[in-house]
Amino acid sequence: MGNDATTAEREQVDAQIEALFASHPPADTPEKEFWGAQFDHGLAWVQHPEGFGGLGVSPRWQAEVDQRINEAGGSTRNRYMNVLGIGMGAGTIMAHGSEEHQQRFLRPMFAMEEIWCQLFSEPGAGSDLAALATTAKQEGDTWIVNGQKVWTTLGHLAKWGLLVTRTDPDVPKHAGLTYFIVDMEERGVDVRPLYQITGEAEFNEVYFTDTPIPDDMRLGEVGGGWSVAMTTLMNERVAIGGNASPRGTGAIAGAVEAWQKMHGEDGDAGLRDQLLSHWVEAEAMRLTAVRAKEAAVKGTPGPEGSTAKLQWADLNKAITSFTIDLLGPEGMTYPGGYEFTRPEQTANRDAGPHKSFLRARANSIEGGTSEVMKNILGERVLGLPGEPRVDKNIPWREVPRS
Amino acid sequence: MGNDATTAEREQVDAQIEALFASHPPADTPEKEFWGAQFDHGLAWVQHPEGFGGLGVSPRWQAEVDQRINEAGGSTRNRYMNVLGIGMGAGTIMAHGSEEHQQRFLRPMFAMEEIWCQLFSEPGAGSDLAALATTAKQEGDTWIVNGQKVWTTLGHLAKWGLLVTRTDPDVPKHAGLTYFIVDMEERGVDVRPLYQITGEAEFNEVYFTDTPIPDDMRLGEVGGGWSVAMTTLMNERVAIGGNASPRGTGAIAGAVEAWQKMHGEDGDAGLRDQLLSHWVEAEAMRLTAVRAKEAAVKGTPGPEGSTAKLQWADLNKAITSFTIDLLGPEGMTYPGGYEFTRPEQTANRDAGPHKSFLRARANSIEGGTSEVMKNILGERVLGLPGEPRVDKNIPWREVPRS
Amino acid sequence: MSALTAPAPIQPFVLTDEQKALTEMVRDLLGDAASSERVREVMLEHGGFDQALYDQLVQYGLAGLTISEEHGGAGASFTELSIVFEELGRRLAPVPMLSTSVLGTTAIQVGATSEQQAAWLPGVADGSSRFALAHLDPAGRLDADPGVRAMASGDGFTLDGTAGYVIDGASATHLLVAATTDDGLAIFHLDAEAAGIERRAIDVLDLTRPMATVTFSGVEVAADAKLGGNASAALHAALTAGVVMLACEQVGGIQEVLSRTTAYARERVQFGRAIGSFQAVKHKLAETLVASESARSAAYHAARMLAAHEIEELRIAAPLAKSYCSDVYEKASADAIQLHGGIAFTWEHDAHLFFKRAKASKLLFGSPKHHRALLADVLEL
Amino acid sequence: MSALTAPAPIQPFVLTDEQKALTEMVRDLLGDAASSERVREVMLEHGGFDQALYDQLVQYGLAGLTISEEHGGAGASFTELSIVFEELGRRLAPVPMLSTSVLGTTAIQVGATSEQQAAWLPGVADGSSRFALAHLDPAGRLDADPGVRAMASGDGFTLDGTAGYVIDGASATHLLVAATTDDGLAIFHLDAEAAGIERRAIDVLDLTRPMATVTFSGVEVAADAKLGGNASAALHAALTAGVVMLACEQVGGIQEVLSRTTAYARERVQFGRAIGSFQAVKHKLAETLVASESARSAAYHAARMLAAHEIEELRIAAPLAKSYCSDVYEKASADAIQLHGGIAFTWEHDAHLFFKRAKASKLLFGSPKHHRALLADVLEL
Repeated sequence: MGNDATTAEREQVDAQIEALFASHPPADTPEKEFWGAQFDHGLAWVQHPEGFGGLGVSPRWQAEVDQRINEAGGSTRNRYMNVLGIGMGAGTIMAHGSEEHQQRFLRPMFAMEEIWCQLFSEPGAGSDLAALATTAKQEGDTWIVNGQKVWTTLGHLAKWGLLVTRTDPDVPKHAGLTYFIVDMEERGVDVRPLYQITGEAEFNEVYFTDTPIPDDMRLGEVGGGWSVAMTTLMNERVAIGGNASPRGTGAIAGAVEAWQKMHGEDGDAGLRDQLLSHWVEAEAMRLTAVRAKEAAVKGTPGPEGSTAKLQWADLNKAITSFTIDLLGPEGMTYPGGYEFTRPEQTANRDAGPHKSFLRARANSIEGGTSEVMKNILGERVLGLPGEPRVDKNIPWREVPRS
Repeated sequence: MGNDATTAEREQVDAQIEALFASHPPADTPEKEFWGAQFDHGLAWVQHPEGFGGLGVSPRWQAEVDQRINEAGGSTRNRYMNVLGIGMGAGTIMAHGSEEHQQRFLRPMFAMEEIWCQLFSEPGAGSDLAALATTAKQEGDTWIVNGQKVWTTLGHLAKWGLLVTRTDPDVPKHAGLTYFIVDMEERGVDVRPLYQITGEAEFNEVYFTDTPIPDDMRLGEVGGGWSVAMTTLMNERVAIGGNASPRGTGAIAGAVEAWQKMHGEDGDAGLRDQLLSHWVEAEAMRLTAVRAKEAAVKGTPGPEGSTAKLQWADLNKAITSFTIDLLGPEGMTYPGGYEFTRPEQTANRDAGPHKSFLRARANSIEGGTSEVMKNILGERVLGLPGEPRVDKNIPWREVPRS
Repeated sequence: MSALTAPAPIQPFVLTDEQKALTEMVRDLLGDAASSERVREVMLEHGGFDQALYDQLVQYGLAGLTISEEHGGAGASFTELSIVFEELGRRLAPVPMLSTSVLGTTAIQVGATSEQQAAWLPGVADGSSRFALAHLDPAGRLDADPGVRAMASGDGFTLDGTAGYVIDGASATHLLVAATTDDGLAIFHLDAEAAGIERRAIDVLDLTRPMATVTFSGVEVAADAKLGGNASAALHAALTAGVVMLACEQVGGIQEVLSRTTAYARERVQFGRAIGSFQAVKHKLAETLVASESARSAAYHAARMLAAHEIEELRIAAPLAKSYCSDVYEKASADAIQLHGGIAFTWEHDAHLFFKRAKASKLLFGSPKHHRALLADVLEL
Repeated sequence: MSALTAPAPIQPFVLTDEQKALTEMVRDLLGDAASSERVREVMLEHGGFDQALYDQLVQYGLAGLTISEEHGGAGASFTELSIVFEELGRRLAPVPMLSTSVLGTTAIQVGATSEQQAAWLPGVADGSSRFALAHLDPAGRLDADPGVRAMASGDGFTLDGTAGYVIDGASATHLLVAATTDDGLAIFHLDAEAAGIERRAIDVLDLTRPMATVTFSGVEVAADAKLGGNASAALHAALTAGVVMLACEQVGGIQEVLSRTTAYARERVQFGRAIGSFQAVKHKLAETLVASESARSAAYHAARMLAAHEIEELRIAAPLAKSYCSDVYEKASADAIQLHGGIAFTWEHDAHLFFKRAKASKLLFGSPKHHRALLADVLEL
């Protein structure tokens, strides 16, 4: 991108920020009202076209927009409190939805008037998402859905769900999928908490029993659900791994705190070197996110998003575990005990070292296991050949499953 | 094994040791003469039947025999100076050879009158040994061999080679192999040094051009070479990994020495902890070898041998590399420089830390890569299923190769 | 030391037929009595103490396994007890064996007079006494003085202070309290319900091994509650035995997570194949197999040295076993979660129970790094 | 400091078109001139100094890239030089750029008077001078005094002692010698052929980066051979630049072993499949890819901070880059051998050249652990 274009974009973004701040002072406007106005000024997803929450500029300006809002006393917490919508759903709807979908869903999503959830994984379809078995059968203009989904973050709060179903079991598995937006308040939708190793139920299981979905809530073609789902997942992996937060924040902050509390004075040199190894890797990863953001020129993330997701997951696990070790005997405790609660937002941002340690175990599983991430990087970035596939060219019905 | 049987075996072994020492005092008998007498007393491979260098007892007595010989001033260095024969060939000949083979080869092998080498790997057949392309074509009672082998330890000194060839390219690859003993002094055998990253040529390449082998030098059936080769490899992996040497010997001794030389006084606690981690793993591995030896009741090693080989390879690499780090700036040197020499025995036992560091890089490749070892352990010990195979049920001729 | 079972000769690694029978017996017992459902019920509703299971262990003579026959025990060695601990570790059985049959029993065997032993040990064997060893300060620091101080008072002593991280502290019938006196370290044998004692359960990571903070406020004890022998030696022996038995327990846990994960990898199908056919899964399990064999060797070796009273060799064998088995268990149980995928992140699946046991037992009695430092001192490195 | 190129503004990570052109130019140049055959010939037969290639680099203005135009240089920044080093690292090019264009040039730019700079820097730019920095004691200890002592003698000084691990010490035309004087540290500019200097090549692990031990026996130097500025500042600046450019060189090496191994994994067939289709191979390469991206970020960041004279940030960025890139390169190059299998263990294959470069460069200028300790001090951890 040449310098002139960059300058023009900066001016455009600055002008909108100033206009937004003038009409809706961030510190003094109710959150939802502010986010609505932010959308209207094209500052929700700057890379979206005008009228769809964006300005049609490079996505790298978004970080600056959000920073300015925060500095002015406004909130950007909608981004993680409605992360399945704002972080993943929006990109999917822009890429695959009709203009009606875009007009109907994006603004209430961004303003947190409607919460979104994602209905992909099933007990028998984890890494192998395309093996999913939840069916949708067409009856006139309506689809009737039956099946079970798992790992549904925010399922109990959501108004809308991003749903992938099997509409044709007689073709190879990737070809028989169709993607819908489902109304979570529709009949036959049963959301149950799924308790996890922290004692919390951050996720849900969702059961569908003869749940109807109008055909106009379909994203993409019938049988074209796989590529729509891929768009969502690529956005998810970027959302999980790729944030360029300030130096020293995140898991490493917990480790540094534990170090200073337990070992500040006479810290063992071996532990210090381990701490620094983690610090170094966290900082190198952070710099990579900064670099990726600078290099980003288009809106749809590619397989590179898997790099950050993979590295972040393994590092977060390692650092939170090391932090428990730093705590020594206190590492054997679980302060407050296991309470079987259902938190109201996705990641509890100040969970303390013990809960963070347990929660991190899922990092290398959720949003694509580290094993799957490595396959993607190996095949789609490095160009290595895939494995011999026994499930690709036969009808889904005939593929072995567990 | 009950106690009575154990006692009887011990007495039998003791009696033979005493008889051997009486007739051939270990310290005063020329080595080859002593080893020949050792064979005659059934103390070469105690698990072999009488008359074939053994006493038909549990192999676990062998360690004691060798220890007694060493304590009495005798040498057991034939075991590593002719390791391809004594360590791997003998077991293969016992399992698959005719009695003529056993009578002809075992005693001169053990007495170091004839050196042996192994001719398995080829440039296009490394991990995938069964892909080998060296051909043997039958002409009457003779087989005519053409092709190239690599990684032939002692090839330039050997009288006999253990050779696997392809005798039928029109059947699946494992089914078309035949195993021979080849006379390395026969016509058409060309042995060339293969220089390695240490500057030495411990290995050779061996080229066969119309080399004849009499059919009575075949081990096993025509087309049955794979299972004979497996016997050799299982013996090899045990020979590589499974020795229960004294505590603190091997690679860890080098690390301890470097530690004491460079860091003895004010050693960094982080480095010390790393040193101890290595020490601990080396000792745990050693104890496993002791345990395996105690548990051994039969002579033919199974896939468990892969455990020791795998662990030893990775640990040896890690420790020798860590040792270089301990040396600090001296780690940037290569004392004596790279000399392009051809050592007269397999592993140079006192190579110093720098050469040991480089030499260790092959540990996880030679005798089966660590990746292949993990497949074996996963499939044959843990019972996990194999991968889909694209090369198993089609003629060797049609399998893609590089 | 009279009541310590006589040193066994150093045993080979290969189990005897009797030892194999013991393995089978304990495995059968726990198979029914320490099911996942039962363990979960005990950890959530009974404070992590399974009275019914413990009664069974007592009946089978396992609680007093290393207690001499004259005191009602089985007179067996730590080699046999190591077999029991491996099986307990496989099932995460929530019973006070580590606190009572290892720490408490050994402390008394080494540090108490003959009379005291005769008075206190039979209760372990018959199940009426369950000990907890209170020897750490409230922060659990290994190198600090105990958190309790004992002042001479009349014929006896008055105890004040707080002990932290007392294993099974809340459910024990008796406490063995390490305290600082004017004459140095002493250990006292107390009724856990004595006046002035407050026991507060700690919120623990691993609910299958409960711990408590125990506070002593002017607790009066008689003179003969003080162990008559060398308190430091008793404490050291108890903790050495604890470290070694813990390593054996870890070996059981390692074996269990390896077995369960291997079974899952054989059965779970993704992409039309059992996931165990993928190298990413297969190789991780193969690595765990290799490490598990070495962990077993290290733990067995230490248990046999303990049984044979090989004190010098134990200075190497015990920290070797504890550091190595802890690291292997942590990695194996973490890998088990990863290889099971999402299902292992749920509360209902057992993977987290092993993972938490692994992490907490890694930190119990000192971290692997701590034990490697002990080893470095012994090896003069 | 007058001749240090003026600070560049902090540059974004994305290369400018000019910088991309520089990358292409250097890559093309080295593609022909630093082939594997040529590198091997130079390392075995010419003491690791490729005069012909270096002449070409000089002609293209790369030797004097960061030297100001008034002294005959290109007046570019370390950002540009980092691009050159990445390419040099990809080819293991045996040229004295690190010693001359980084260590020597920076030491003079920071520590010499204007007159001295005018006298000494043009020779770098025109290729007539090649520097080697002799600042370590014979054992190469980072925290020790230099191995050389300079005594005032008449109008000048007499140098005695030995300097160890002098990069390109045997082939340099001039030595920059750090020595202890009665007034503290000083740096002297000497003709490498001066009487009393003995240069002995060290048997090095990495033959593509020659080093020498240099002994000074009563070497007489004139007063104006002593750099007129702050010697400590000059040495620190030179070594900081050295560390950062080395990290960039390592990034080139990482990229190269990743590319070559990936290519091999695509082509090499075993079991009827390209080995890159096996997860054991694929996942290792994916891990290297991830690490290589972070290594690149760390090195680029440090180079840009160096170019912008961001001294405070460099205290973090330089040790960060050196420690991280060193570790990644070591692992990537070791993996490259493993993934190539036996062929990579042969002398003929290039894998060992990268592996040796990785190990030796890891230890050069201090180990990763050393740099993490520096970082810990800056971060007050």
